[in-house]
Amino acid sequence: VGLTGCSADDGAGASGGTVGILMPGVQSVRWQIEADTMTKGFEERGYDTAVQFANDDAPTQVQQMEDMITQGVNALIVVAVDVQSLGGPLADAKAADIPILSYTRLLSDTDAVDYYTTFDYKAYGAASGHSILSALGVEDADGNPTGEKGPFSIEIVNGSPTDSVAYDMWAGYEETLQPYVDEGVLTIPSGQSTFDQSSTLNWTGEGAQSRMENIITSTYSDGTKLDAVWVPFDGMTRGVIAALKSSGIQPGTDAWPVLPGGDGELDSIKSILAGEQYSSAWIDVITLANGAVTIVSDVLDGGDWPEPDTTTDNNAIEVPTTLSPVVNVTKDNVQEVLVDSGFYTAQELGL
Amino acid sequence: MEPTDLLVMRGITKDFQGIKALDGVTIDLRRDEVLAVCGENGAGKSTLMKVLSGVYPHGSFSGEILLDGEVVEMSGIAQSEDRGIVIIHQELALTSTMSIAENIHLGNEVRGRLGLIDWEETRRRAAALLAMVGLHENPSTLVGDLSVGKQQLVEIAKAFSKDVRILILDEPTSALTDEESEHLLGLIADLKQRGIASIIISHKLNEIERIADRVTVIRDGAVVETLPKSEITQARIIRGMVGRDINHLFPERLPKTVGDEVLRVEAWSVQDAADPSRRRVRDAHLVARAGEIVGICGLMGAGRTELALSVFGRSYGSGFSGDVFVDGVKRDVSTVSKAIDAGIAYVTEDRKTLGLHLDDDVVQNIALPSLPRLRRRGFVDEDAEIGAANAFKGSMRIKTPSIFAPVGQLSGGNQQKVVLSRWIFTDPRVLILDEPTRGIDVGAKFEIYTIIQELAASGKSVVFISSELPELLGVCDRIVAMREGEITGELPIDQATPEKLMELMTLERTRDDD
Amino acid sequence: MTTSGTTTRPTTAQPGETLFARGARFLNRYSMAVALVLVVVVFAFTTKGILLRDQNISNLVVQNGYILILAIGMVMVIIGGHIDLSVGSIAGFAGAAAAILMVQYEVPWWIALILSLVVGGLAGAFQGFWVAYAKVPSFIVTLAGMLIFRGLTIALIGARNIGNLPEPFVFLGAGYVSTGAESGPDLLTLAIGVLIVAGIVGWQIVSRRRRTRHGEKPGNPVYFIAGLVVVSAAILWLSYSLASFRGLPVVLIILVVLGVGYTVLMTRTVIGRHIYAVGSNRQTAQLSGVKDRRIDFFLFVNMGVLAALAGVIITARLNLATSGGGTGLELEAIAAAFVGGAAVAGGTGSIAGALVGGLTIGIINNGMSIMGLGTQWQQTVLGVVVLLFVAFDIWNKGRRIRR
Amino acid sequence: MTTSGTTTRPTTAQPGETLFARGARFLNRYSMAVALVLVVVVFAFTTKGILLRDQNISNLVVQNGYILILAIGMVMVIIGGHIDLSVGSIAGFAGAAAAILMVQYEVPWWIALILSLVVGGLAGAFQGFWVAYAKVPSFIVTLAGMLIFRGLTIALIGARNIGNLPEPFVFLGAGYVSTGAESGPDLLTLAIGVLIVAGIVGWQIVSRRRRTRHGEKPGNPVYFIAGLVVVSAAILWLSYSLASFRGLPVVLIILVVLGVGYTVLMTRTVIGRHIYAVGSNRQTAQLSGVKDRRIDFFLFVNMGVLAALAGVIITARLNLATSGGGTGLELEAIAAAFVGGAAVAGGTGSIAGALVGGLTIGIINNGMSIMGLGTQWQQTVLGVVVLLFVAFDIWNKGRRIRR
Ligand SMILES: Nc1ncnc2c1ncn2[C@@H]1O[C@H](COP(=O)(O)OP(=O)(O)OP(=O)(O)O)[C@@H](O)[C@H]1O
Ligand SMILES: Nc1ncnc2c1ncn2[C@@H]1O[C@H](COP(=O)(O)OP(=O)(O)OP(=O)(O)O)[C@@H](O)[C@H]1O
Ligand SMILES: [Mg+2]
Ligand SMILES: [Mg+2]
Repeated sequence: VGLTGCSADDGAGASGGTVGILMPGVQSVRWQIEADTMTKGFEERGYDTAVQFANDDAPTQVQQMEDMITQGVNALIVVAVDVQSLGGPLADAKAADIPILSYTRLLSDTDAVDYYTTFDYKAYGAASGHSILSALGVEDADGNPTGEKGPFSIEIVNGSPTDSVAYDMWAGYEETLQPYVDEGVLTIPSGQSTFDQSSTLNWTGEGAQSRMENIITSTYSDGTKLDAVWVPFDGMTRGVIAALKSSGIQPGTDAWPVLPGGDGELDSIKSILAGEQYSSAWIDVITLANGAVTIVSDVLDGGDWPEPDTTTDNNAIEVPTTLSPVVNVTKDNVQEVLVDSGFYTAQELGL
Repeated sequence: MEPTDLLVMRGITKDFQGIKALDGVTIDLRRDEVLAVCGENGAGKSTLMKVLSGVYPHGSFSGEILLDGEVVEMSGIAQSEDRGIVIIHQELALTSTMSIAENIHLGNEVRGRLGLIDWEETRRRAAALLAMVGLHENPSTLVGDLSVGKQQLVEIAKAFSKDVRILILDEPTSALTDEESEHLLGLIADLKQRGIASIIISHKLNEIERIADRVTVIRDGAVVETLPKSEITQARIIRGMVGRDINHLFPERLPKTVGDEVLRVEAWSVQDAADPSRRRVRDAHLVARAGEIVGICGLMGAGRTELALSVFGRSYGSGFSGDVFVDGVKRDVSTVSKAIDAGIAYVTEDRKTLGLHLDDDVVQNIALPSLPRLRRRGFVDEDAEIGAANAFKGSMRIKTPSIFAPVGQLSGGNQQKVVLSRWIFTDPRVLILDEPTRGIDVGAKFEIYTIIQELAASGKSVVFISSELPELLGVCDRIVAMREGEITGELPIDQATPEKLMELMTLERTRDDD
Repeated sequence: MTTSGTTTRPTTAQPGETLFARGARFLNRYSMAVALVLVVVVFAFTTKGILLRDQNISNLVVQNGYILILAIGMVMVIIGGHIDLSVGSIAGFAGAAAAILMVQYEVPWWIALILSLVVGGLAGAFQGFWVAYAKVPSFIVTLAGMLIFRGLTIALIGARNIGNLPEPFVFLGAGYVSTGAESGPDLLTLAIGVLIVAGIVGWQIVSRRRRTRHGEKPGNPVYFIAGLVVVSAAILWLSYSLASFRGLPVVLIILVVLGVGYTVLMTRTVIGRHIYAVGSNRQTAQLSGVKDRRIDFFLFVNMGVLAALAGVIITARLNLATSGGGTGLELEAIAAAFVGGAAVAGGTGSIAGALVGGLTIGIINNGMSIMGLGTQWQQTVLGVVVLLFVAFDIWNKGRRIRR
Repeated sequence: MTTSGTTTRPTTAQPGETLFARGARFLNRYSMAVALVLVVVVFAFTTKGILLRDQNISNLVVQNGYILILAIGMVMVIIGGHIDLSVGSIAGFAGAAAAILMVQYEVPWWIALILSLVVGGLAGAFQGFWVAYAKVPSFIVTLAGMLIFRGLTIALIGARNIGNLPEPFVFLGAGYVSTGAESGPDLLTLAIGVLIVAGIVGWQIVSRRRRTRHGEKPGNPVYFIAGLVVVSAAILWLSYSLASFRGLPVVLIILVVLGVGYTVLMTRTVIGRHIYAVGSNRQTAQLSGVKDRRIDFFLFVNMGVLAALAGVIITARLNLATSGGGTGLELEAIAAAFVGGAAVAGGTGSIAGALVGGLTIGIINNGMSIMGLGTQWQQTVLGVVVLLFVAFDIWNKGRRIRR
């Protein structure tokens, strides 16, 4: 392929080529962090990057990928808005011999993907579930049932019904909490126990807040204690916190429920330190991003794809895969997980 | 400048996108006088008055305005009103969704404590002003619920609500009945006594003849002459306006034979559109024959327009009953297109908002109702429509730069000719013309009358609705009178006199079984 | 928040009208209130009374506060014959600006508040300029504004979520005013409720007297008293509910002040009447000396400021600013105005109507949420409600629609 | 896809006009084409020529195809004096319906296609009913429709993403037609290009002859020939580009057929002329025998079908149906129509204008995307472009805006 006209000609790279990075959107902080990390990493390895955020809109992303291929990028790192929707341009990329790394979300139903580095969203949802179970003492630290019979009351705040990721996280719920709900150890007093009933359009904090307020009013205003809320995303956890506070439930008291979350957003970590939020499912996105940089740079430098941990079926081929662990950040391990790794500084967190 | 001059407008020139509407116009108004401004449609009368009243602010025209001998520069309507110059526009300037009281004080609100509007006082003052102009309505009534004539009186009351020194009336009587006009002219005379000077624009030259102290005649954006009181006669004014003598106000009746019955409306009743309990037309019977011109006279609100509109595809009203026959055959006229198919055409009294697509060109305006007929193999035959427009431009003497010019650019008289062409092109059996000469000048009127005669002579049947008895008497073969939704009688032309018609128009209701 | 007779336009007494017309006028005037009561009754049933719990009453006010603020500005814009599609974006932009000022630049909260209102006003002025002076239709200007200000918000705040805002700022959106006493209903809230009732009753009696004094027929005293009793009871009950929960939400105070202020503006001041005049018929308003461009400009600046205020309150309530804040609010505000009786063609509508409309929508949403209906059904129901309300209104008033 | 003189309404020769007026008319008529060329030149530069690569030309067509289809329906709705905010939701709904029919019920692709167009038509008919017969303003009806159909889409498809659609279906959105020969530009594509050019030249010459026959001045032959040469060259170049990449995109074929068909409908048939008449003055149209309600109803049914077609094409292109499909497309379609010269008040606009407008926006987006500008800036720029285009248009035409 001809490699003229790269977009990033700020000279920093004296470029060995351009890596196209496709991100879903800016609603979540992590994509930005990862894009920045990758850009920096590739610069150090002598490559330029072209980064695009797709506004969480699949057609936009298709267009962006097409435009990148036209533009002549040398490699692609893709976080799909929608993992099935990129088949067309991916085939083009493959035809143009562009290496393709599927990042955190597995591109499915296509043979045009070379490698996959990830953690999975089900584990994310499961992490939130485990947080609740261990905080309530239903499971011990290793995840084994303690025999505690409860019953504990929980509520569910799900992600957007328009987003398949929400379903993956829900699978984590079904794996961890559902069995106890079936046994009666956990109860859902509002009765809003299905995905549809508990979804939050577009993952908004406002949506989570209003719904939580209404649940508290309808179910808990008589003094029933709420023990935990399963929430898989920090942005929505904040809405739940606001709802609890406005309903007169104060953090630090016995009435305050266990609140997990996900993504390790800065403000939410502060919340965890303040004792409002219990935990946040987190993966070390910086390490993951740097790993992606290393893998792709090596390939561009003429090397091979690294040995995978495993392979994953994407409905078309078995994709070589490396997995990163999901970590549950709680008050106890913030220092160790987030500060020591350099993800946040102690000062940022006010430690 | 004579010391008695209250106002002088000197060398006023105003153009719209390169087209001169006024070209160096100089007029003067003396204290205690009524000055009439006359001219054909598009002569520039309204434009001149808009310059004076600040609608076109200082700087958008050239020339100067002197008030009491001093140059004044008006940057808007408010400034001119502050100086006592108040205008009643040709187009009604009332907001139909507001009450009479609110309209009267719009832009001139009555403020009480804290600068808030004092509605009580507003209503009180409005009531007083209404009494003054002789309109008996509650000030809280919505203006939209009033007839056009009453709205005109509200406009006048609104003008009086301000501190008037110079009152400008741009065709105030074109929508008024003779009685209402009479009242208004009386008011103007009163004002003169109280030291308020007026400028009046009107195409009703008999009124000018009566009320004006001087007449300034404008043609093509320039002053032709100013006539002193002694020289004010209708014929003299007309000569100034058109630049030649017009000996006859009405064309010769063409020789023709009145043939078979074309339109027959039987037992026609219509209820009000908004309030179905009110009856607008009541058991009307009307017949029009081939080659005949049937006039319909009546006072404002007599139901003539409602009768015509309801026959024309139920375009007005509700609860219709009665039958319509064309050429002796009973026809379904429940929609406009069915009425057109039945051979009926209706030329509206409100040509700007109901009669024309002002942004579209002459061709499209003429072709619109005939499009279904112009269809060839599923497509509109452009050759046919352009050909027709060209033909009408010639035969109707439409003055337009091109048949592709938007009709909004044409003068009132020529717009009316386009509307007439539009309906003649549908090749109707009967044409209903509703006030076809309203607001157009003498020259154009004469041409419209000629067209009407030609239509009748060609065997069409014409129904001519008008509020001006002289033109009905001058043009029609037979005149029908309406009053409050009922047809109260009819007279053949050789028996019709204004007195007899007026009697029919104001006849007390014969039956009171309503 | 009820359509008390004083807030309708001064076209009331119609001597000699028929019974039919009288009935129609009653429906015209009170249809919104009737609908609101109906909605409340239906959802009180379907939620098994939860709708009317003290806590839920309080929630309702706080959840809908910012939408009602937007609805006030929106109905004014609509009365003036325009539309504003950009309010959600401006709200997001102003909220983000406030958060950044406070957290990143450590500006005191009240300065940040003022600055973000100024930002909203400037955004409105930008749009007002194009509408008023470049004569670009408001639909297009604010469509563009919606894109522009959303883009700017993302550019401004990016993927950061800014939280942990100063306490007093959060109080604006999530705070309650009360005596702070531990037991029993809050006396402050009750007292304010009683004061408001006294004010309304007093005012109504005075204006009735004045009307009589001017020789107008004052209407049937039975209806008059019945009306006052109903309105007073509603307000007292509302204040008792709030008092029993946590007191008076700050948002409600803001809302009442704005509601009363803007109602006076629209019905009793020159600028308000001119907004109606411009909206009903621009040309005749111009010919009456109304400075229509200034009115247009004012409407958009005002809407910008109110949008910013709403944005600030959302941010405060959530204690978080995000790049997507305020998305879609324009639709809710527009829906509130139309459900509340505004007409697309302009010239018709009222502040009270918009508030009642917004509240009706809010109660429907709240009720459905308590019933556990999925968000997709909430959207569908909202759409159906808007459509039916407006269709009913049109049928009822027999209004002629101009486009 | 160029504003060739043949697609404008028959307001051409203006004998005796001034030079100034003549210049203004040229600008009026060709401003969009001039703007398009300008945009192409600017972005060809800023993208260092990538914009004009064969592959990108092909991308541009395919990326914007469905927006242009929507723009066709939208400009008709706007010409008729309405607006349609629901097209994105209807597109999403119809796309989801097609996918579910094919994958879940294993209906053959072409039946699914037809059924989903029917679904779109019914959705449009639902809205058309309220607009035409209940006289509810289209803004409100389609605002409600937007919510209702989005809600129904989510209810229908939920969070499932339905992919792996049948090959021939995917071909509709992502396919190319070519001889399939391996080397050199595709001959089929080239041949079609040449045919189209021949058609246009022939037609132009015939209509010029006809105009002369009516005794009109046909205009300067130099301009005439120059115009034909430019248009022919553009089309040939376009077909060469496409031929060099992969051949003729199926979407382009659909688009050309629709573009030509609807242009003929709007300019040469009674229904088209009636749409213009209703949009520019409804009452006058009524009194001229135009059945305005039928026109309104037709416009929305037609828009529904086109929205469904666009939805099907999006689904086919992505090989995936999601509950969020089509979100926000209404804004792009509306923007295309307005950038292409339609007026909010109705009565003005053309299919060709909307297509050029949509393409201009598409090229700007594509150019910015290649330059690597973030989507937030793309949004902002889109807003600014829409605003400036319309403002320029208004200034240029000196059109009077009615609201
Ligand atoms: N706003 C405008 N834009 C363009 N041309 C205008 C405008 N207003 C008036 N004209 C033109 O200026 C000329 C004078 O118009 P004006 O309204 O003053 O005539 P008039 O004497 O009042 O006619 P009429 O008796 O029909 O009322 C006409 O040719 C008219 O077309
Ligand atoms: N197209 C229409 N739609 C609704 N109302 C109409 C229509 N045309 C006329 N009207 C109403 O009819 C009423 C009476 O009309 P009008 O006073 O013109 O009666 P008329 O007998 O025709 O008298 P004239 O012809 O002298 O005006 C007015 O209130 C007017 O609003
Ligand atoms: Mg005039
Ligand atoms: Mg009449």
